[in-house]
Amino acid sequence: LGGGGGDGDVHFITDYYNSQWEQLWGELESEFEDETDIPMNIEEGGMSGTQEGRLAQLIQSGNPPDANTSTFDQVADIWETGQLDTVNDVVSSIEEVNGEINTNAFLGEGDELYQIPHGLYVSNFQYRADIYEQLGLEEPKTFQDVLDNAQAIDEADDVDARGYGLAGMPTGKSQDEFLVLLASAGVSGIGLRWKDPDAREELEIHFPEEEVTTVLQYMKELSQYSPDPTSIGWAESLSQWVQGQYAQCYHLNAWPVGVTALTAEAQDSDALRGLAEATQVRAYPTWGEIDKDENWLSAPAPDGYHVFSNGDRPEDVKQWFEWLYADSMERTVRFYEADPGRFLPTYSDVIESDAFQSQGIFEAHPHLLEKLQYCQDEIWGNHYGSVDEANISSPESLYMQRQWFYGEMVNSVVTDSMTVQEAYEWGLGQLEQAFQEAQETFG
Amino acid sequence: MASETGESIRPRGAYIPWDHLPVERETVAGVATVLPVVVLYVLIAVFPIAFAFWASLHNIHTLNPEWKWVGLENYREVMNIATFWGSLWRGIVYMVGSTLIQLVVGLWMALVLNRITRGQKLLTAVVFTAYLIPTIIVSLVALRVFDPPGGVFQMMGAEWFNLWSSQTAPLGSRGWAMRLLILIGSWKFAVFVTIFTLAQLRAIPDRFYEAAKICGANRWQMFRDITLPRLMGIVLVVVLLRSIFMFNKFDIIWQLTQGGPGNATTTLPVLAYKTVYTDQAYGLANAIAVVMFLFLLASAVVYFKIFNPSEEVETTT
Amino acid sequence: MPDIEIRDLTKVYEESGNRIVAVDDVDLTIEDGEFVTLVGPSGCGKTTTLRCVAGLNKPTSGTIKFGDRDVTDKPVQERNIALLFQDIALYPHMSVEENMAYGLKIAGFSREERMARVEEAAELLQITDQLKKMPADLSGGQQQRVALGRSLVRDPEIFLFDEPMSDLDAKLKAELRPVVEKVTDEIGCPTLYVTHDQEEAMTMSDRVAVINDGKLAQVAPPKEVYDEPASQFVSQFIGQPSTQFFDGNVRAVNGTAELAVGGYEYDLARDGLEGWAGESVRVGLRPQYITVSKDPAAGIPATHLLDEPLGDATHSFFETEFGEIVVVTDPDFEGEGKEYSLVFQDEYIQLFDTDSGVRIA
Amino acid sequence: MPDIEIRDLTKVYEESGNRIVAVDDVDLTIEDGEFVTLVGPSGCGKTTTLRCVAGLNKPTSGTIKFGDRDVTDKPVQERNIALLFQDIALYPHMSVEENMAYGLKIAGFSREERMARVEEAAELLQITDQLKKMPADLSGGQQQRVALGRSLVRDPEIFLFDEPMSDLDAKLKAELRPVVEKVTDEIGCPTLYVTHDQEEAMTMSDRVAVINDGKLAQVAPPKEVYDEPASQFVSQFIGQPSTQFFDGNVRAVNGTAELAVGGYEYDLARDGLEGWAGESVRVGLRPQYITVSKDPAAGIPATHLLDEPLGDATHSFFETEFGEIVVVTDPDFEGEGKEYSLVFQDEYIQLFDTDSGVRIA
Amino acid sequence: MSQKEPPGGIFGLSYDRETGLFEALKLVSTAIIVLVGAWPIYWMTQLAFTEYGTVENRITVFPTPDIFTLNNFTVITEPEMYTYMFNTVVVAIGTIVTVVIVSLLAGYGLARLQFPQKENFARILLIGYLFSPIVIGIPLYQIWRSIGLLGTRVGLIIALSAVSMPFAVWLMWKYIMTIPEAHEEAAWVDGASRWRGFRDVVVPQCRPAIIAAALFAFALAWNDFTFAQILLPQTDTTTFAPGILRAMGQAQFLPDAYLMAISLAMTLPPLLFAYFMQSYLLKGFQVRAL
Ligand SMILES: Nc1ncnc2c1ncn2[C@@H]1O[C@H](COP(=O)(O)OP(=O)(O)OP(=O)(O)O)[C@@H](O)[C@H]1O
Ligand SMILES: Nc1ncnc2c1ncn2[C@@H]1O[C@H](COP(=O)(O)OP(=O)(O)OP(=O)(O)O)[C@@H](O)[C@H]1O
Ligand SMILES: [Mg+2]
Ligand SMILES: [Mg+2]
Repeated sequence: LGGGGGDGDVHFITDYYNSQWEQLWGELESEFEDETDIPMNIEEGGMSGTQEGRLAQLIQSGNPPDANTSTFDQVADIWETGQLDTVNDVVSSIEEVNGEINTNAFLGEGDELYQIPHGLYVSNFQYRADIYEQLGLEEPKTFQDVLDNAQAIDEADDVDARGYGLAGMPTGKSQDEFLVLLASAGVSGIGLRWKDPDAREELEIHFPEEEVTTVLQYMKELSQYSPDPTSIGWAESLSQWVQGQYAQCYHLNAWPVGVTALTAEAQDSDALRGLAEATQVRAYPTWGEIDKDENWLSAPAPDGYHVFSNGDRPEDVKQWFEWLYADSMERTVRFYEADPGRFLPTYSDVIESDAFQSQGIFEAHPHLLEKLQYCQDEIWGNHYGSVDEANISSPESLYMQRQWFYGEMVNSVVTDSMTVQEAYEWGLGQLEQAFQEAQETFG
Repeated sequence: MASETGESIRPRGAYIPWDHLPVERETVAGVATVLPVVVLYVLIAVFPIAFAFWASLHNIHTLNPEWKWVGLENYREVMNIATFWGSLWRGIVYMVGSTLIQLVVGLWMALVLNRITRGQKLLTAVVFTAYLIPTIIVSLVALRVFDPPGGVFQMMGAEWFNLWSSQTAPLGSRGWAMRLLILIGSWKFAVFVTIFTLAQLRAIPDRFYEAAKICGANRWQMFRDITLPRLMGIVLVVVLLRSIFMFNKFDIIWQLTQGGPGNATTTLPVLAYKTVYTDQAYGLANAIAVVMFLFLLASAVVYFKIFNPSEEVETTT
Repeated sequence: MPDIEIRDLTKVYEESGNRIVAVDDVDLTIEDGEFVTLVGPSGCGKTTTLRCVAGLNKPTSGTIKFGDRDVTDKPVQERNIALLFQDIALYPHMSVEENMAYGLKIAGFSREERMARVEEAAELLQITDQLKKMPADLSGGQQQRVALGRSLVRDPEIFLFDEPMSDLDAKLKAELRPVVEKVTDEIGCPTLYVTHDQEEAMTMSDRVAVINDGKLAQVAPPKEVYDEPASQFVSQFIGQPSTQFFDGNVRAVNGTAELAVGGYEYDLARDGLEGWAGESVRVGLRPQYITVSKDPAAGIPATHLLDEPLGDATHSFFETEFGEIVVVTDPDFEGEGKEYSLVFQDEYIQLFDTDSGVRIA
Repeated sequence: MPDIEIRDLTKVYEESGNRIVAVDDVDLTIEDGEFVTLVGPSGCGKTTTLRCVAGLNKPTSGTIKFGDRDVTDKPVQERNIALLFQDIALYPHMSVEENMAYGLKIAGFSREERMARVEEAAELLQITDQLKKMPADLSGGQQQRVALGRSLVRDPEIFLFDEPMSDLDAKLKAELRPVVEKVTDEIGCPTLYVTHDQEEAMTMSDRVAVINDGKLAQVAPPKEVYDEPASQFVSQFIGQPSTQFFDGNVRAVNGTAELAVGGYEYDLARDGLEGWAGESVRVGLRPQYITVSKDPAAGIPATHLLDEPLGDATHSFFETEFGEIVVVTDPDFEGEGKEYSLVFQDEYIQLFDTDSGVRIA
Repeated sequence: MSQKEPPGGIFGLSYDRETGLFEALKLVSTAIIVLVGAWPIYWMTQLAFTEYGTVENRITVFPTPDIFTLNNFTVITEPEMYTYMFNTVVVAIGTIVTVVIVSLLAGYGLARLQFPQKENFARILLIGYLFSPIVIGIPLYQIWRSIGLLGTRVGLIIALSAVSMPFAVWLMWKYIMTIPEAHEEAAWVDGASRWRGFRDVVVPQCRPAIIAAALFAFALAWNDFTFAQILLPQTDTTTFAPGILRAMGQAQFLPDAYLMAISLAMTLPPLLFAYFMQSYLLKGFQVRAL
């Protein structure tokens, strides 16, 4: 039976969890336990929104887990209160096997690393090439094009799919989508910027009304062509994509392609194979006048493991991660195989390795590998980090990212709870309040 | 096992100092029988409630184990949260609306089920099932039928009754979300009223109706003068229970709308939940919970003062 | 006020394939102001008959008329009857007063009039100080008084009772009987009173209708039913302790009929015995009319079993060749298990057909 | 088997501050094999006394001994009694057979023995063909037979009954009485039988204990209680219809006492009247001993009210200066509301103290 | 006294016509109840037998042969789904048993034994219902962890039992009061101890109340989401409601038709329960508890 925060074993909460992951974890767990006698307790935490609840429960009851997975911003305040342990040793041994970490995103302060990165999330635009072809649509270059395409798809009688899948659940994907759209529109998503871009010492609020309201207005218009946005989050968007419910959306890496491809193989469905092939990935269009060099996306979001310093067995859990990643490239690759298309490996040698490229799923769907490479080379390469001062990685900015009011703004707008203007003002208020808190905590 | 102490006769020969205890043997046995209940109750109610109250006096960041004492600060903040009063109001709307519908529909179903002669058993079973199936299933079915693609109610509302456009998701629309929540909740929970009132209806002897018929009473008069008064006691109790349950209802709202769209279906339990997990303010959330509890307690006391269901129940036995 | 005419009333219950003939072709007329008691053993169809008259059950065939009005198909509300149940159907949620006024309220009487009538009835029934109480606070006897009152105020055309006293004890019954008589007299309408207690039937009725197995066995005034029962069943059912039965033979001796019972012969000067010479008959005699003789040869030999002294008389049980026989002996009699003989007072002997049970003489 | 000795039994209920003295210093011995009936009006403490004997209630003071064994503080399980309740306490979820065998099962008898004993008892009680039924399918009388059987099989030391027949109708009661007597005879243990029905008390008991308001009023054999009641209460309570009462005066005339009632004088040759000259007394006379005279001047003037013909006798009600008086008249009597007079058979006159109700003569 | 005309039925109809109207109303009502009450269950059933792709895109009212499929039910055979359902059954049975035993005992004590403050005790029990279940999550988590019940089905059973308890105890208390004490006393007279009398005489007669309490506990256990979510964090012990939600959250592909199929499977036990137990159940609830 193992208690949730079971005492004694190494308690590890992760949202890397679907049926493949589950099987993989099971195998690795018993292998590891056989080799080291360290009992593992791997718990499925649920995606963002759910996992926080679980973590809160554990932390409040004085029994934090030994490790969990998430993006760094989601654990910013845990880190700030000194509950995380450094993982420099683990990372360096992993780097020896898998190559250097290829991100400069915030993973800790100074030389201290607090995350064992697993993968990167690159934000982009996905669309159904088959529908585009059917309706004779062009690949969008601007927000307006996306909107026009959405309208055209939505209004086409012989297409079942809706024009766009806009996330409007108050937490989760909607927040990400909003921040990315803002960045694509040429402002820092979280509403902060350096007071002095050169000194990079102090942040200030920068939430320009015009840009923000325009993006909100854009999202509101998109929502007209979307299935009920309030029911769309990360999981729903994937499931609905597989079911062909919309023709365009914002997403990460080649995740929809991967899920569709996996399902197609599981069900041996040619229709789904076709859908996977037809799913195209492009950088998210920008705000028309602004070219891609003005895109404020600074770095893909790194996702990985955090070790709790006040957990029961921090050393054992580090050994576990070392065993997982620093053992061999083959073992490392298995993680990406479990959830193909979701992550871009953070370690520079992985994606080019034979082990990686010869995964079964890529043999069946070369398209998927292609898209991943495209994300890395083209989108990350050309659309991220173009604006130097967009890089505001700092504890404060991390703290701000884990506020949910951005998503709430989108939600309010698409549900007509607030006008665009009201939502902006409300959001600005929240921003000011949260930023003040952030400064108090981290300043 | 506590029941062993329920034995009242002494095993012959064995010496048990029953008669030398300062309390009556029966008292000991009586207390022993309720001991398991007390233990459970302390675990599940007393301790958590005390904990919640204690927590409400602290400022607690959800992901931080350190508690900062702030006294009644949280309570002041509760009163000042913009969404508190709105949520309280929506909670009352939800509670009153769904309790009323449940009462009327539940009573009506009980009356019909009590009178139909053919297929009574099967229909009763089907009706009861609504109460017994997991809430999550009700939510899943509701989500399905109100979903624009392939949702039959969505389609009917759009095409037959023109309530919304064919692309609208009613559960995601400000105008409809609360109404639908009330209806869906009522579908499931009206049966609670039915079960209780049907049981009472079955217990009303025919002779009362016959006596009234002899006096020349018509059906309405019989309902008004016999059925209704006989049901009054149980109805008062059921209304009280349902109101409390509906006011505290969280799961079905969370599953269907997560309090949205916007805050359109955010009631106090949803607000408390969001305060914990979205706003990360655990202390504040507990203050909300305590306020809810006090609100219910006060309402229940007033209710008892006005209606006194227990007395009503006793006199009509 | 009208009389009640029940013609060829038959009621058949169909229950899971079974046909139960609860009432079988009953004919009965109750004159205006007459008090008729329907008496019979449990399950004989009394309640069913009464419920058909009330309109609570629908007859399978036959008609029921109140005066000239054929009410067979009329709903109960249109019959203007009063009905008292065995399980007193007072509304537990209304006070005594409200209970009594309920019928008037339905009929649309004003508050004052209701109060006035209730007051009047309460006085008649001596329950004036109970008016404000709830039924649960009253004793069984008081509750039946209230139920009576409820019927009384409505001034019904027909009064029906279904064993209203069967849940009361003997003392209360004796007390309530005169009250019922007073009330029905007061209203003066035809009354049908159902009971299985022959004492009630005897003491209250103008006529007694004895019913057995759905069929009327005899309808006659109480004394006639007691003295001249039409059948063995009636004889046995009416009277306490009940008629004792023996097997006998009719013999023609010297042109008159003679009855032989267990070796003893009784000379009966009765009409109607002519055709019965040589036949077996059932001989019935009330225990009051059997004498116990210490001389074991004086009559039917009997072994004493048991005495039940009642103070003013004793019921003594004897074992005889005809089975156990009860005799009413005098208060001081103590049998002490000895041998006696039973002597018949022959003018009280009743004779019945052995098969059909019909009275012969 | 032992006798039952009840000594100074007192039971006080404390209820919300009230002290209710339910049983007040009762002394009673029931010999082995004796059948004693405890009779009295509702609420007089009969059940309480019996429950103390059974061990279901704890006496406030006093002792109860079964033979030499002081059982006052023993729990009911250790008393080896049989007890029949008013609300027939058959276990509704067990068949008749299981009901009867339950006590034996508790006592650890083998299955065969249980069956054998149950079989035997069932035969005695004539319920052999009911053994497989459930209690709900039986009539009240049959249920009490089963309850009797349940007690019978256990062969108890003491037999207690609490109004076992009060829910049955008169016919069934009469039928069941001999059965109860047979069973208690069979077991032969001391029996305490509680009832409020004086007829049961009279017919079944070896001795009757009349209790009123928690105190024993008289303990004596039935005939004595009937003929020589120790108090007005006993006289009134025992006998049906009950003793009629009048107000009278004792006068000393020529050295003997004379009784004056409503202008008529009766010459009573009784002992014990000496000291009562000039005092008011209560005069009691059973209705059987009052004669109705057509001559309005022959006795106490009386207006006829109502007749209740019973077949072998009639109860006639008269209005007199002493209130309503019931007289037992002959079966053919019909008063028709005329004027009569009531004549006393003076040898049966009972005199009581007006205040205390104690018998004077 | 004046004789009034017998007044008429509702709306001045004659009594016969009133009866006719009433019958018609009853018929209409029955139809509505069938439609509204049975409809969602029917809908769920028919969707469960329809190909999932069709379910998402079109409205079908009956799984005609061209769209009929049993494939949706394969979801039940998936190990975790199967585990969730199994756990739910275990928890439901455990809760029922615990609730029945504990409430029988307490109900008996309240009904038959004298001890101080017992009425107030029963009243205070009900106050527990005033507190919203979502709030007691974290404290409960801690209590359970410290007594080692966290993540065990037993732990959830105890929590759910505690929640059903106040109601069940009241029900049992009032019901036992309707059983004549004489039955038990007869058993004592027969030599049975109090415990034996309770077991042999009281318990069997409480069947309707037991079933009513069991139903209440069942509804709670079968329904429960909040407690299971908190107290059973592990996939292998969790129950259906949180399990299915977890599956929906993690699943990158879980069509509604699958959900309907598994929902149908979870609906059958209550339906059977309701069909076969309803008469006892109604009898149990006849006690005017509370
Ligand atoms: N609703 C019914 N359905 C089927 N059979 C019935 C129904 N009511 C009565 N009976 C049967 O009809 C017969 C006569 O019943 P009824 O109630 O008239 O008898 P009763 O003389 O009133 O008896 P009691 O003295 O017990 O009240 C009985 O055999 C009874 O079982
Ligand atoms: N448990 C009790 N608590 C308080 N008072 C009681 C209790 N039981 C009986 N009494 C009171 O004690 C008195 C005697 O009651 P008991 O039951 O012995 O009378 P009873 O002679 O058996 O009457 P009945 O003929 O009605 O059965 C009554 O006044 C009654 O109200
Ligand atoms: Mg009847
Ligand atoms: Mg009593």
